[in-house]
Amino acid sequence: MNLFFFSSPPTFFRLAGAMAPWFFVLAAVLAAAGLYVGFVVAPTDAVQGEVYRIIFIHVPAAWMSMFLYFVMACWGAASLTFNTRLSAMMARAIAPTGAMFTFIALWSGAFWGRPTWGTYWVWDARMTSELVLLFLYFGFIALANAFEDPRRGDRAAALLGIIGVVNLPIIYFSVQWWNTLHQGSSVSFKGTSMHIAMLWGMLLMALACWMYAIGASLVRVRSVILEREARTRWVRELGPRASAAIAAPGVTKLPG
Amino acid sequence: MSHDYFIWMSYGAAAIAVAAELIALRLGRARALRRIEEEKDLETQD
Amino acid sequence: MNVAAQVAAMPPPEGSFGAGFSWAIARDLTLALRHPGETLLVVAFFVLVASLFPMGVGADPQLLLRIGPGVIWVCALLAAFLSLPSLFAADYADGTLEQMVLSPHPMPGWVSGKIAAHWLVSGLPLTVLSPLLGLQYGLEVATLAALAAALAIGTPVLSLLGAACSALALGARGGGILLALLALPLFVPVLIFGAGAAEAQAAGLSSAPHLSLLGALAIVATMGLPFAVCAAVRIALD
Amino acid sequence: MTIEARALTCSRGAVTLFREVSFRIERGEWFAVRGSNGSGKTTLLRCVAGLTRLDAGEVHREGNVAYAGHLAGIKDDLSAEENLRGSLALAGATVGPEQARAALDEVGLLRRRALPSRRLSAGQRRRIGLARLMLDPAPIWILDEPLTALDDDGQALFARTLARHLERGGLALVATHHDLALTPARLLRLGA
Repeated sequence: MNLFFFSSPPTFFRLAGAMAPWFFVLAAVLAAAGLYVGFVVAPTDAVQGEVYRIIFIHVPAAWMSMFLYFVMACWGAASLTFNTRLSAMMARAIAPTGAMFTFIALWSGAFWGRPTWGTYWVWDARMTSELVLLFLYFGFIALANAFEDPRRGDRAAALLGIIGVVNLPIIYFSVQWWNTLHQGSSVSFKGTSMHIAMLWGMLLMALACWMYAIGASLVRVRSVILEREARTRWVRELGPRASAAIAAPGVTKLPG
Repeated sequence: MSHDYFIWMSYGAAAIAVAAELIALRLGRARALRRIEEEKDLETQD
Repeated sequence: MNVAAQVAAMPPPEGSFGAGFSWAIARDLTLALRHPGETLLVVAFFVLVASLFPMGVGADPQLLLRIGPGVIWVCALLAAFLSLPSLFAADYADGTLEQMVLSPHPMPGWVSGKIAAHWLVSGLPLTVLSPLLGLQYGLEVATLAALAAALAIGTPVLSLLGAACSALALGARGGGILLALLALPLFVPVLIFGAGAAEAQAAGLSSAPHLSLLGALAIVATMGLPFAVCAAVRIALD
Repeated sequence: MTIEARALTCSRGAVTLFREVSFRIERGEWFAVRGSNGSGKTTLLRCVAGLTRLDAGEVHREGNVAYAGHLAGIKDDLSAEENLRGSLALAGATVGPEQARAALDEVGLLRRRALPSRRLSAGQRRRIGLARLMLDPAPIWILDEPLTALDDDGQALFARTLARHLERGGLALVATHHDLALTPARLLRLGA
């Protein structure tokens, strides 16, 4: 079995196109199940009331934001070590989704914090490092697109991702340390016992987020491949059928 | 006191973010297709 | 013809880490001395911004005492950042960077030399000046010492991280702003431990834990980042 | 001291600049690279020097490389002499002031050696590079359009310098549009 079989862009392009819809379907089903468990099955929290239900979006999004950065850095490292084109494109394709999850985690965190801590924003270790993470994503995306030669952007961004992934734990611990010196008020779930349904809800939502992230990355990597390989023969052979095969109806009618 | 507002704001923003990303994905795909067409035009001009 | 004869008699050159390091540091310092204005500008910026803060937040001595270390650190961070764009860009633009990569001296040598030179003209003057600025904020002697010690340990890390980002951004569109986006988030731990050392001292606690953590950070950065910078320079020239 | 290139392939974006280029330069030989603008001459030289990554193929270099590209690597704020001695120190050569002056004399910059390089003309700056080549002990020269901005006298000087380098057992790969007095061992043509 050739490990690098799927790393040829045309093969991967078709494979990604075939798989992406299924990941979106899975994501929708899992999200529906997760929300049902979260909002209907799971009981009201004794301490926080209904508002704790934000957890079902907040925690999975926060997990995803960190995992995706890690996965992105791994793809980047792979592209630097093996000099494979596709790995770098995957890293590029993951970044915007990761940034989006970081944004959701920050936003839902703020709206969870307001009723529970009385303020939208706390310079809490998690939230601060999440904010820094958002900037790291922005830096990655900006650097990847800052060069005339896309390969150059790929490699520079990959290196930045590696530096960032080494830095992230340091940032987290530094913020935590700094925060504990300033104030000891960090709300945790230690007081309340977690109901099993809550756990299931979070798990289902996390899986839904994973599926969505994979699906979105696959769709995006297809666009990246097309743009990058626009002058190659296989893309041009794809050409006549391209508008039918790749674009959804209505999209090709866009101006331009 | 009702916390619906906060829950709606969280999930609503998440839904909007996901929708925005899906639209961006569509636009990116359209742009990639336009690029291919442009490349083809360049070829024929040569 | 005697030139050729002499060259032919020379042994093939052996590169060494030390030779590359001293070459880079000597040349960058010479160039900095030809234009001392640029170094002074960075220092002036540092002093100016640190002096603006009390005018902005009010001259309440208690408040100044509290925010002093943090403000001075943020100013040092911005000042160190100011001189970053030109760290590799000048060599990249005039072709010297290619010559350095192809020289027989190992890359980490001259890369470290360049970073050391950057620290000598940015981090060191800020460290030396920081007690003066601290006096403006009414900090006590022990706090001033902690602040200067933290800056002495922390600013090299800023130079190292900044050098990596500056090499990554070589030839990129959006120059300075892009560099800010890349470098400033990575500076966060240094800022926290650095400002924390002086604040702990001011609060009557020991600044030693912060300083040791900062020192650990400096060691890790010194061991790892020059190699990242080398990789970034190679990517930039590719 | 040889340089051997096997099946070099390099592309920029979707454009393949050259494919399966192979050659071997022995000591005392020089190869000329010719090709129209945009045919990949510079990229080939950079690949052989080890600056640019190849898509495929490998380069085997025995000995240090002296590379002179479009950018001269000269600092405007330093004088001709400082630039010369600086670039030689970077190349690992220990060169005394007399040797440096002798070389500067040969390229006709002795009287201007203390001027900041920003006050030199383009040709004069090229001549600093020429002086550096004279003193650089690297056996492999990779030169990208070395005759640009040089006058007739300078071009003859370059040809003499190259001849001397080959006599010493050096070798060179030179991209140039000009015909030199010295015939190359082989002409590499790039582009269809």
